[in-house]
Amino acid sequence: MLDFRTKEKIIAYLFILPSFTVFSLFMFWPLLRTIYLSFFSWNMIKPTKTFVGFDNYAALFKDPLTYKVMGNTLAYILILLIVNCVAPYILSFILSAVIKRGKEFYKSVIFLPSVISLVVGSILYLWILNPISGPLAIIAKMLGITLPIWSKTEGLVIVVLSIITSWKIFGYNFIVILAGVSGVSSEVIEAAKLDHVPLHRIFLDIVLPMSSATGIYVFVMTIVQGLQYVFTPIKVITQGGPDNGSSNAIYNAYQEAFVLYRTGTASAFAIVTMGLFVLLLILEFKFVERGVYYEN
Amino acid sequence: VPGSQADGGQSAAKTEKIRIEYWHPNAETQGGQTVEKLVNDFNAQSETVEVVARFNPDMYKGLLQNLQAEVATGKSPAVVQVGWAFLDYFSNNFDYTPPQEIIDTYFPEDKNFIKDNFLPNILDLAKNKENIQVGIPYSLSTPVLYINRDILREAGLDENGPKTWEELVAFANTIKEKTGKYGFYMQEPADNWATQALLESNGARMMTDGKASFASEEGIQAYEAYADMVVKTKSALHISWGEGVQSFIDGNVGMLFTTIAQRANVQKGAAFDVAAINAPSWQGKPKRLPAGGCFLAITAQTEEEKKAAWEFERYLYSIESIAEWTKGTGYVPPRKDVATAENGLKQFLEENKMMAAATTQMDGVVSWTSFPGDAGLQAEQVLLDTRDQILGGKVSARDGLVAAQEKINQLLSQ
Amino acid sequence: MKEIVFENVCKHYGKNLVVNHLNLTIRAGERLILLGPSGCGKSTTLRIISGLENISSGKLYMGGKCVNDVPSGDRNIAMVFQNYALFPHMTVEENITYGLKVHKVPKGDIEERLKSALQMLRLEGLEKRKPKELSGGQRQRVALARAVVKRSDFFLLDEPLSNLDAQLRGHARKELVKIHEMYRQTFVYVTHDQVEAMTIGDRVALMNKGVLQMVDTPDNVYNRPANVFTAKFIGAPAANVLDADYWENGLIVGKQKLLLPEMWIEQVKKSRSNEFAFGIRPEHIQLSKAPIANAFKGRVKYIENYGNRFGIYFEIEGNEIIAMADENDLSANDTVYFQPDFAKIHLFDRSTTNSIGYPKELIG
Amino acid sequence: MKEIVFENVCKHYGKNLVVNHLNLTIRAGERLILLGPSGCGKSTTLRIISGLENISSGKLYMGGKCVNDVPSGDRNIAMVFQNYALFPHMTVEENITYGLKVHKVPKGDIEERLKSALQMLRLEGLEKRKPKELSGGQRQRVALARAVVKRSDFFLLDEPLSNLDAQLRGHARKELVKIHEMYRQTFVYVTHDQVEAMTIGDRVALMNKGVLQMVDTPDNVYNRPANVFTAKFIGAPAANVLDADYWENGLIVGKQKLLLPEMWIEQVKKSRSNEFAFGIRPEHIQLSKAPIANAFKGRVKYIENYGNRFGIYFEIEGNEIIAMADENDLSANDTVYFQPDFAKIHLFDRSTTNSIGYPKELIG
Amino acid sequence: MKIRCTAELKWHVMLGLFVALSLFPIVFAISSSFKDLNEAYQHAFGLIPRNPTLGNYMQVFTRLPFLQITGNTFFIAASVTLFKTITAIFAAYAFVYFDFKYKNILYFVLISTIFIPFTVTMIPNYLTISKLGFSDKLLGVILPQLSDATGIFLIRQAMRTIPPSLIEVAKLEKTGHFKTLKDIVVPLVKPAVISSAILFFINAWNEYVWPVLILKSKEKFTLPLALQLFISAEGGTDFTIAMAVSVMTMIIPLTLYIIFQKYIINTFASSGIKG
Ligand SMILES: Nc1ncnc2c1ncn2[C@@H]1O[C@H](COP(=O)(O)OP(=O)(O)OP(=O)(O)O)[C@@H](O)[C@H]1O
Ligand SMILES: Nc1ncnc2c1ncn2[C@@H]1O[C@H](COP(=O)(O)OP(=O)(O)OP(=O)(O)O)[C@@H](O)[C@H]1O
Ligand SMILES: O=P(O)(O)OC[C@H](O)CO
Ligand SMILES: [Mg+2]
Ligand SMILES: [Mg+2]
Repeated sequence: MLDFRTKEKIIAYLFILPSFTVFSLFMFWPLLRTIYLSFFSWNMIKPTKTFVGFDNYAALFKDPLTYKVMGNTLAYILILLIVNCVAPYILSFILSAVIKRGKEFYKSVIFLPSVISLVVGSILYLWILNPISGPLAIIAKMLGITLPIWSKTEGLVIVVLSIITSWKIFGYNFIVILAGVSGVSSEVIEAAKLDHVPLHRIFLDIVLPMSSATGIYVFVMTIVQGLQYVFTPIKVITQGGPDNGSSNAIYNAYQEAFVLYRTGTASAFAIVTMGLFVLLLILEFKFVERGVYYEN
Repeated sequence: VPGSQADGGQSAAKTEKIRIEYWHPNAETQGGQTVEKLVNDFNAQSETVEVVARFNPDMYKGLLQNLQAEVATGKSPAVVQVGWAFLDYFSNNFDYTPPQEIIDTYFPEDKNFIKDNFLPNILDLAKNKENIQVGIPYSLSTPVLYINRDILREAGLDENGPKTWEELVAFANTIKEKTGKYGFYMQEPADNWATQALLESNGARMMTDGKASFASEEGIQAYEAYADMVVKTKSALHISWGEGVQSFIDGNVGMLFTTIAQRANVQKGAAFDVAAINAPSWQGKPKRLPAGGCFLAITAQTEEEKKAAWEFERYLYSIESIAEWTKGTGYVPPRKDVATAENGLKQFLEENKMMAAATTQMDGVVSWTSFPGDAGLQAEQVLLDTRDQILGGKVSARDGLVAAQEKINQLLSQ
Repeated sequence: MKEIVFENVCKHYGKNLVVNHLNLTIRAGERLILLGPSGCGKSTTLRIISGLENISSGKLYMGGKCVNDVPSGDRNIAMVFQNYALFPHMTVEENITYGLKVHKVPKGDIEERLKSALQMLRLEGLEKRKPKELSGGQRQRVALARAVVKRSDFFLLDEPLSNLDAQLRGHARKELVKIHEMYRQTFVYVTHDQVEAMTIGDRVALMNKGVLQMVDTPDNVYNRPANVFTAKFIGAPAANVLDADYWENGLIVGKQKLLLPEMWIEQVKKSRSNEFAFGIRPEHIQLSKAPIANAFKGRVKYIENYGNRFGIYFEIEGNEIIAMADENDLSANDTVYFQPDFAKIHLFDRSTTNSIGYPKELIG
Repeated sequence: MKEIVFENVCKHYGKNLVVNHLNLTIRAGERLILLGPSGCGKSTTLRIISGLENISSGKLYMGGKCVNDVPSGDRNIAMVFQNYALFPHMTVEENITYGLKVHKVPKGDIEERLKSALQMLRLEGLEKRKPKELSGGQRQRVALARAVVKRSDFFLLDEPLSNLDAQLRGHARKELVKIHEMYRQTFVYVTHDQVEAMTIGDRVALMNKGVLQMVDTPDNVYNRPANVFTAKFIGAPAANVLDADYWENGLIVGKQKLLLPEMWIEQVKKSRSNEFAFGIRPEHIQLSKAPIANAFKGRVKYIENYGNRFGIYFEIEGNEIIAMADENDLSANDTVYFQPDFAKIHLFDRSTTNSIGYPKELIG
Repeated sequence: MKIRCTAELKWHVMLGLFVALSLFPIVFAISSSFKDLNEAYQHAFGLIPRNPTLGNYMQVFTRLPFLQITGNTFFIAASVTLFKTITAIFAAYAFVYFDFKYKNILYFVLISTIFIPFTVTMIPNYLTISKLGFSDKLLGVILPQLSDATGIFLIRQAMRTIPPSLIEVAKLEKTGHFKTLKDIVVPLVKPAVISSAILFFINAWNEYVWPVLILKSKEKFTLPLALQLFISAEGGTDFTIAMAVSVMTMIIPLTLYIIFQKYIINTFASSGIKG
């Protein structure tokens, strides 16, 4: 007879096992391979791989492109965070605490774009936002405004691609956050309302911290998934251009690997990217988690 | 005619046909249906071979990407459609069999098929640096100039369009002044195909003796003329390919310089008086137009498959098939006789005047330069980035090209 | 100024009528105790005052103006929630001072109020704890402290001491009264504790199933209950109420008869009814082992020891009756005689259950 | 069989020692009341028994075997949580029957237990409601019902009636005792209500700051408190305890002296101390307006009316003392004389605060 | 009441504008799918087609085994969703309610995989899938998508907000882990479970890069792949047909969402555990 604590442990491992199995096969193993490849110069098919040690990494850190791409990545992250984390948070608060009528309508409608693929979204927006002849341009023309050619304007291109991506992410993040926000006990909000606490303070001091478990999820996912999502419009619309002005870490790794066929460099880049992200996660665990409120 | 080997092949086929894969990037809008038809017809008439066609999205790059992955697993399709730009990379990295080798081994009756049916300059397009015939040209495209005659007329210009780049610049500027619309758009995909046409027609060369040489005075001058339209007079558009074509089709741009492969798309969508004319030349200089399109390469691994691959190719290169193919895609046929044959394209070409723009400039066709070696693709990317820099007004054409050339040569020498 | 007036207020939850045509004036600065059985609508009434619950119909006035449409934050209310509603992510200290900080009360002032509230509720040393690290009673005290530091016009307390021990409860009760005496807020206090009701309340409002039963001073509610419900609800153990018919100057219970004194006979006659409910509180019953005249005779069923007193349960004509006594020499199955103190009995009309009133001699 | 034994049990939260070397035997089938000030460790003790809290050190035996390593589910416990812990997504009915369904109790049986629990706790009609549609008291009753339907060996109740009105509380209390009498579970009951403690408990265990103070019958805890804390904690209002020095057969309080009867003198001498704390309960004080011999003299400060009784606060030599009376003819500033009933006084050693014991004449 | 109304009106105007903007592309897509190419180019802005045509849809249906493709996509999306949701629930439960060695490290490692760009895993996974013999098989599309920690992450976060006393009640009842999960934990974290499932479904439904690599024959295609058939850089995109395919790509997730919308939104609204 096993004592019950051991039994519990076995059950725990069994519960994790299915996930762990697929992860080992399709995540950890490829990851190890990629790490291995990052030390070679190779194009994926040549019979010989040349071992180059840390050259790929060294080259990366020397290449100004790396910094440009990382800078872009940061810009994407910032915009995505504002549009897809902060904004839906505020919106869910407004819907759950401020507005009385029409909630249901907004809740269901705002989610709709989320179901659409970004390939579709990209094609659509390429048309709609065509600065010469798209619907938006037509309206602008009527108002006497000439739209900038965003797909070729550095900086602006990042903003527009982020908006296209946000169009898809926003609704989903919104309902997830809404779930978190509605999980905040109404009595607690009432207690604050009684104190005549202004809405924005209720939001910042009570709703935000109390729903922060969800908030953290959305925060992390906005960064991670946001960047992966942005990949599609980049690929469909700009291919990283103009002059790498819209490339981000994910797209750049893709470009290195599948456009330029530099497997080693691509691997090294992907590993560095991941390293940065994991660092972010560690920081998140170290600092942000402290402020997160959990019941257990 | 059949030798003992062919016998063996046939008896084997009685029991089961040999299956081979044919990889292509032809979307439904670009010959996908024709591929399907040709493959079905072939399968119906062949007793030995069963071809399975696989569509690869994202054009030749996408195809190569998938091929890369497939080869990594140790497998390979039998016939692949390779874009000209990847000729060098393909021949350097993939295991292929020159078709003549297969013919010589198994199909003595086809011994002269290639020589007889293809012009030498066309065949040369599919030769690599080592002069090996990597595959056989399958489709050819050249850049042509699409014009919106309504706009030209509105601007008081010759509705037959410009003949030279010098005229084109003047046209574009006039259109801008007179109509407020953009005069000109030159395609901006992820390659330098059209740029090559622009520069080389002015006497520059993308490469000389294995080194980049586009930043010659001629090259710079040509590029400057183009860049000035975009940056200075703002009469030309600097925008992504899709948006640019869209803008031409919905009547916001006077002239569009892009591949003949867009013909069907332009023709279907445009609601104005649209025409396609020969690519402009530079005053007094010969045109040099890079060949677009693709060749078919045989990547079959087993002898059986190689044989089957050729059987299939032979079918695809028949006059009827090539005619079918051209109709479905808008490419220029690579094979002799097709244009004039009754069972070929005679009638089709008469009805589709826009095709003439391409078929009548085949004498100017040169191979599409791809930078050699492992760093070739990277070099290509450098030139693309330079394009954005110049057209974005960040650097002058001169500085941009010179810097790019230097950088590319450095890459190539590694 | 700080008066609260309910005018025909109703509150439905779906089909459930939870507050039923409530008409009640809570005077400015008074301490009103809200009493009633569990689920009768007390918390709902408080929540209506605080504006956290909308009124289904009727009007609510506070400080003279109709506040039906005034949001809760503008009503200047401090409230202790029955389930505390502490901010789980804030420490005790933060919970208590949060409202003050939002309103930019000067730092020193906050410090001081915090300190006195912590002291008053014996929460010193727990300042840095989160609610989940507190015991039930400690949480309740934090909730109370949070309301106490706020100096508002209206003070609503929903069973604020239910999880405290008797000593602490007594102490807190006194402190609350002190605070009230100082600031004279309008106090509405829900409690189940009779002692609390009697000691804190200027007046007591008693509800049942959403209907207001009686509003009066603790003394009157106790001694002059307006109806059977009030009589039975106030006082622990509950008042005994037995069916009794009036017949020839006396009350008939089962087969026994008790002659009424003159003053009651008059009162009974005024009521024009013969069917009554006869009420008497356990502490107003004197039992005797020896037979006495004009008394009911019963049999002891069992006895409960309350530490300082005894509850004696006995039976008369099928009715179980309880009497309280400081001393006890009875045991089960003893025969007892019981003569009520006629100055302390209550008579209710059996059909309306309303009191028939008291002889003027008693009211004096 | 169903005995619970604590052997030197300690429980820390971080540095906080919440249960301090607890040694306690809860007899099989008895009803033990756990009393103590808010935050003293009562809930923690219950949670230790239930196995929801790990013991930091010491051993816990249930039914004769050490259960330190037995998971909660195997301890056969029914428990009412202080904060109810109702499943918010289940209806009242589902909440109550969930455990039974898990254990595949036959359908009919479940029905029946549900019905009787609903009836006992007056929850009929609320079966289909979700917890958030219930009043505070109703939620508490559901929590109680959920534990009641479970027929387990151990029954732990953490202030199960704190949010109920007196009538309902009295009723529920009786029903609980009935159930216990039927099934004889080992009952551990946390309450703040003295009446509850006295009526329900076979024995009372009193804790303070994690330390067990006294375990004995309600009667002894009330009448023979083991220490000052017990004396002061039990009884409401609290027992009066004043510093008193023994000197020449009497107790000196301030400048006044009270002669002790012989039996107490003997007891005092046995204790070998001269410095005492002198305890007397409010209800054991008889006040007289007229001077009497061998009495303390004091001054009335104020009077509280508890409905059925009066609390009279007066002062003797700087000590505030409260006396309970059924009737009252005193008013503030009156001079009163107070002679304790010597059979009801308590003497504690002032340094240890422990009782010096009682004269054998009183123990009888 | 009036004051509140106007204050609210302001919000409604803003929200209305926002909703209109975010819905415009969808309406635009639907409208374009009923236009002919010419009209799409010349009157892009006209939301109501002048000459509505079903031509685009007919083309799609004649050119592709569309039902089959839709079926494939659904099968893949449903399998991925089911597997991921269920395993995530179990894993999250283990991480919240059990104590075991290396728990935090294990969790951290699993969660870190969220940060692995798909480009890293693409080729090695392709090799694995080929070795397993799953290329050009739906299973080959499904398998690698199963390794996704986002569900574990979200559901674990949600589980951590359940008041511990509820689980304690179950513990006392000796409810057993499966039952506790099913009866108590899952109902209480339903919003998180549903959000993960929605996310999984939508992502698997729209997944494009991976199926492109795995699927070769048209009968095995998924909808996003079918869409690619009408998009070509060189031949130009057949915009109206692409829009018809797009609309058909959206249709199932949209319908599913509209059918379950009430349920989903209600779940979210009523999630107040402590409410
Ligand atoms: N997680 C924790 N961390 C630190 N201290 C805690 C924690 N939980 C409880 N305590 C402290 O332990 C002590 C005992 O708590 P417990 O809940 O047992 O008290 P209690 O006797 O039930 O009180 P009450 O009557 O107020 O419910 C309290 O002082 C409390 O503050
Ligand atoms: N959301 C709801 N839906 C339906 N009925 C409700 C709802 N909330 C409360 N009720 C009912 O309204 C009645 C009044 O509730 P309220 O909370 O005011 O009672 P209370 O007097 O405070 O009781 P307690 O002393 O038990 O706290 C109760 O019977 C309760 O069941
Ligand atoms: O003619 P195509 O279709 O091969 O295209 C040629 C070049 O790729 C266009 O950039
Ligand atoms: Mg209540
Ligand atoms: Mg407790």
